Amino acid sequence: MNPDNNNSTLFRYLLIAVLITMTAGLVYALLSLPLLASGLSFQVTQNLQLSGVENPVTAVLLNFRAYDTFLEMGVLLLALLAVWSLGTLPKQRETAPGEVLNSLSGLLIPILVLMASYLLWVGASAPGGAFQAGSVLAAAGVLLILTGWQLNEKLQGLPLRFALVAGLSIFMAVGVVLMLFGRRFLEYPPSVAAALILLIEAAATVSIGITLVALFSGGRPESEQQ
Amino acid sequence: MSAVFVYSLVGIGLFNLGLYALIIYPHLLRKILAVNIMGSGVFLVLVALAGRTASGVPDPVPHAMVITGIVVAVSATALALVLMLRVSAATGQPELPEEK
Amino acid sequence: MVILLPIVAALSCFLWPGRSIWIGLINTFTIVLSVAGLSLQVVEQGAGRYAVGGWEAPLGIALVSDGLSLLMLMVTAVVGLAISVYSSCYFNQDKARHFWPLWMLLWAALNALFLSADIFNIYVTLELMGLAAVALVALAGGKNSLGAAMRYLLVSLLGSLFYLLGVVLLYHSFGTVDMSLLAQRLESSPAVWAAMGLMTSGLLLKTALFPLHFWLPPAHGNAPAPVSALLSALVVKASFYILLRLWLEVFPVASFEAGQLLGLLGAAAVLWGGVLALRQTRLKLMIAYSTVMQIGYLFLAFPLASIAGWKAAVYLLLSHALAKTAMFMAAGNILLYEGHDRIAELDRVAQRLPMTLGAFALAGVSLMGLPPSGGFIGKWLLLEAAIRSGQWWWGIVLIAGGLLTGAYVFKVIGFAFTQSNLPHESRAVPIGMEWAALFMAMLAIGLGFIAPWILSIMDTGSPFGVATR
Amino acid sequence: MNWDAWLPLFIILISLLVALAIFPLAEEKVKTRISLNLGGALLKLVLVGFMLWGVYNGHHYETRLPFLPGLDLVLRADALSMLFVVLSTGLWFLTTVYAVGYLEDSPHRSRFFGFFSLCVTATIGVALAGNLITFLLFYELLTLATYPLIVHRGTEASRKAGRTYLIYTIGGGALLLIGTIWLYSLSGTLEFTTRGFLSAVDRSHHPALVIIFVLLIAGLGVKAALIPLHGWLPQSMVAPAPVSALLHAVAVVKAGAFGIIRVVYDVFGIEFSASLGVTLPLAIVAASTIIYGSLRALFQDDLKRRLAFSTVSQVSYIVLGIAIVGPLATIGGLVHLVHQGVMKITLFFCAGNLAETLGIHKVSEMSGVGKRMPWTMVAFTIGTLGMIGAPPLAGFISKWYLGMGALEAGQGWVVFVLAGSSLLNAGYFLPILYAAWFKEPVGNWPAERSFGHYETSLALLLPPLVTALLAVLLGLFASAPFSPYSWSQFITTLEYAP
Repeated sequence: MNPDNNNSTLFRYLLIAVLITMTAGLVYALLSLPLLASGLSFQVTQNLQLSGVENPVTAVLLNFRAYDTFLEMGVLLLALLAVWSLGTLPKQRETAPGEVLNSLSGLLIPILVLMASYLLWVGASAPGGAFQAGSVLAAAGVLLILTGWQLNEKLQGLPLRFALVAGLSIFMAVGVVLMLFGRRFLEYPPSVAAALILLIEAAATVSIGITLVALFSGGRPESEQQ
Repeated sequence: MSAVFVYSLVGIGLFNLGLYALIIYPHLLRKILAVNIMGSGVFLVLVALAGRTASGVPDPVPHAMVITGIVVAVSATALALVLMLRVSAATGQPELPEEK
Repeated sequence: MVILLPIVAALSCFLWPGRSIWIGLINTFTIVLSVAGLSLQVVEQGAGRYAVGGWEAPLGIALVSDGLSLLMLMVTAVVGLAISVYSSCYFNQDKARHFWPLWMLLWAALNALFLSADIFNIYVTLELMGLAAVALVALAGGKNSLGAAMRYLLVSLLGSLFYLLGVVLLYHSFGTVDMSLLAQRLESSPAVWAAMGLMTSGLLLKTALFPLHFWLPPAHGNAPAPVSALLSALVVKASFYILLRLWLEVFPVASFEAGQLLGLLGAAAVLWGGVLALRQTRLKLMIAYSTVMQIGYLFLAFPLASIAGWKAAVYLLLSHALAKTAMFMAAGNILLYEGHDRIAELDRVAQRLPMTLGAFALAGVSLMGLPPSGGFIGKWLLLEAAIRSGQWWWGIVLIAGGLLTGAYVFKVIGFAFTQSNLPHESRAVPIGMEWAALFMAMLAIGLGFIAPWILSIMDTGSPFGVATR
Repeated sequence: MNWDAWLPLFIILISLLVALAIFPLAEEKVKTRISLNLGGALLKLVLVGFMLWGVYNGHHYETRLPFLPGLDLVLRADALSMLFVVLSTGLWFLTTVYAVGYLEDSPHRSRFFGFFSLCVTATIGVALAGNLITFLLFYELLTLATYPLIVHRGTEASRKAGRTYLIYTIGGGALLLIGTIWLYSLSGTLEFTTRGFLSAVDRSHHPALVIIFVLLIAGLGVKAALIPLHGWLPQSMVAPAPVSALLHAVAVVKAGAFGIIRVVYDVFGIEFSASLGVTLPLAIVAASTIIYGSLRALFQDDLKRRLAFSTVSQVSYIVLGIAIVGPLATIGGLVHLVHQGVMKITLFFCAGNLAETLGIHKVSEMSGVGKRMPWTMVAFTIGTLGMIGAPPLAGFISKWYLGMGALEAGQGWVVFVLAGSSLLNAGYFLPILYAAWFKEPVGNWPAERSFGHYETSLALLLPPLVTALLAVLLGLFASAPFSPYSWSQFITTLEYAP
């Protein structure tokens, strides 16, 4: 970091000393915290039935603090944009994938996809939800790429981009439509909250999955050149 | 002293270790890893302290925050890694070039 | 809503890269309009509070628009407008495809940040902003800017982690992340002090206050011109804004010593930045160091901790945002025109690019704080506050800074007036870029004439009310 | 009356608009540019005359614009400001004419004339400023507007001169700023009021007030070229002749002197500053500047440098007149503000003519020039004699009243200063005259250009003649109404409690 980034021992020791004092301070601060603190769990449980889902975490993520999640989808997309702005895909290595990998992926990928959809569905009531599902989906995608699979030329353009922004845009669409109905941004009516959340989550799952895969492959598709 | 605090203290430790590594090691990959370690330290504190409820059912809000945080961290890391590749491609060594 | 528009823009730019310039420009205007609408509303009805998703804090996230955030939005809109116009001429097709979505997301992040009243939400916006900024710096390509971007990325991640840890501590001590609630519930405790230390230092790192400024000059000096303008004018200011908010609302416990410390750092930044700026041989680096210096000015308000002081700092912030945008744009024009930005060889510019040089000069006037200009007003207010609070020595720093600024600004202008001795070929500069620069510079000057209006806006919702000691 | 409220602003705006209109003009649009310039100047002249009449009849012209909470931008036309306004407007007109002739077919004229009018805008602003902050504003604007004129030639020397100029003036501006704000925090107002507004300030602050006085005078002294702050003036000789004229007679130096007048009379109030005991030191500084300037002038061979140092000494007459507490001296100082301007601008015009027509820059090259350019040299002679203070020329009036005032205030030493400087003036001016009229030309001129059957182009010739004539008239008809003399009396009666 530092411009005078030398590994001279003095610098090291100085740094260590500083860090130790800082650690000490933080530890002291932590220990000074009250032993019991319910945080917001009370309010959450109170409003849970209004939120449309039983899983409190999902409720917080997609209802109470949905706005955070919304922006954070933005972050994810942004990261992808940034990566793409840095250059195109590194050349795919043409070595055929090993036998094991090949069969394994053939076996795993369907399971992964299935699992993802399950996670997505169960997220409403139990731990799970869009991000977990999305990452599992991504894992499947990564496997695919490792086996040397490439996205069809035709799909690399607009369709891919649509899939990538689906999560964010549907999220926003829901919010805006709600605003049109005279409610606040992302203020779901409790009656349809469940459905809306599921819709958003589904879209989010797809986008997250694909985005992560795209991030993994670390560059924009060749077809973006022209 | 409860497990909650043990975890959170570990978190603090990770945070500072990461910071140390970040400052000391010139290699970019190490720096990026260091940042991630710091991040996990923060998340650990965040989650661990959520367990201080009387009912024992942890406070959900921090969990949500952590998930958000993780996604942010993932995105940042991805960008960092790609950027690192570009840098090392441009400068020939995977380290920060001197001030220009 | 002000935040969504740029996101829409970003998405559509991303979907149809070919037409991104037009989408971008159109959206720019719509954003500016919506900000104007919001400001009308706030000016008429006073500060507003908007609970996203209908969930009031502490459960939900609240957006607050008071005078301070409104001014930030406005300056963002104005600068953004100029930047959009400028960039529409600046980037070639290939770069533009990437520039526009990133820039729109950055804009969204800024607006979101200025409106948010929720410190965790602010963390998210910070990251959004940081990543976008990094990507934009890297957009220039080339070894220097990539390296700068890398360093910048690490720094900004580090800063936000410090900030986040602070947020964690606060949440777990008081069970909320809403600023106003925190302000109510806050009582001094080790955790609070730790949080304050962490968040402050994290934000200082992002704000590049001396001695944490090392990352700024390379990043701002090597980015594409409009991006440098963005970073200096808005991005750096955003983290300062958060710091200001925190100190004003959340940490009234902030001690006198802490304020003095920040003040000292600020003073050091002014002098050090000024000297380094004077010693630069490349125009853009000089301007970047001048940013370091100007940031120092802002922190001179902390030891005063008086309403007048805060207002002065904000005023300086606004005028610097405008002036620095103009300056970087002018530098960009010169760079494009001469093919280099070595100060010693800037002859002919005065003759061939009168508008650009005029923009540079006017911006310089504002930075120096010579009347009539926004810089002068800010300086005047700050000096007055300093003298009234009996801490006149900060005033001396301010004056000295002004002299240093004068020195390096006129160093450039003086060179530009000399007749060209060595003829070198030059490229034409799009008229839009020249106008954008001049426009910003004129605004920076004009800010010197609307002080009563600005100050009255600052008072809506009295963001500084709690600063009284 | 609304019209009264906007007239001052309007007068300032004229030349500002002219400036803005000129900047974008293409080089070759000579006609448009000239007509803009002269038109602006004439219109302004008329309005100022109108305002002069109004002020004389007790009209009250004032423009107020909100600037900061509790602080307005105030433009007010009172007797004192009118003295300066009339001077600079009138001379600006002549200088413009001269500059048009002087700069024909030289590059960057649009830039030049643009900043030229900007400069005058600032000067008039300084003159009309109704409180210290307005004054400060235009004072700094003047600094900025002058810089491009000084570096106009674009040579290395001119850039150096520009740098020196900036170092001095911006530094001075900073001092002025500190003083102003400090003053504001003490007194809570900055309005110029006859006989000052500070006598009310609590006694405990008086030491602070002394420091403020020093700060302000130092800040203004830079432009007024008091020693040791005069360094920039001789250096800025590299600028074109009209600019020198502007610097010395119309704008910059005068702004400094005028500022000092304002501070002493309308901020501190003459009696009050006397009671603070700051006037005597000021007088001493002024006196030593007078002597020093004249001494240095003796040994300059470069004509313009010699004139420059003479300015250094002459302007201090004004300051001296102010610093001597007493009505007569005040009259002397105020009247010299005008007289020095008229005479000195004559000299610079002539010097410019010599340089333009014959390429003469040095005194040693001037022998016999009187036969080649009689008219120019006549004007030059009148100017010099006026400077020396020979009756019945303008300079005599000023010196006479300064001397009388000094005696009246019981400060006899001043008389010797005056006498000494007059001798010195004679010492460095008479040899020039002698050489010009009675010596034979040695060889031919450095770089001669011929202009038909006039000795030089009319645009160059007329202005000096007019100003020279003025110098004579001001001396002869000093007691006529509206003459600077009677006007200064008018002011003085206001400034001194009956």
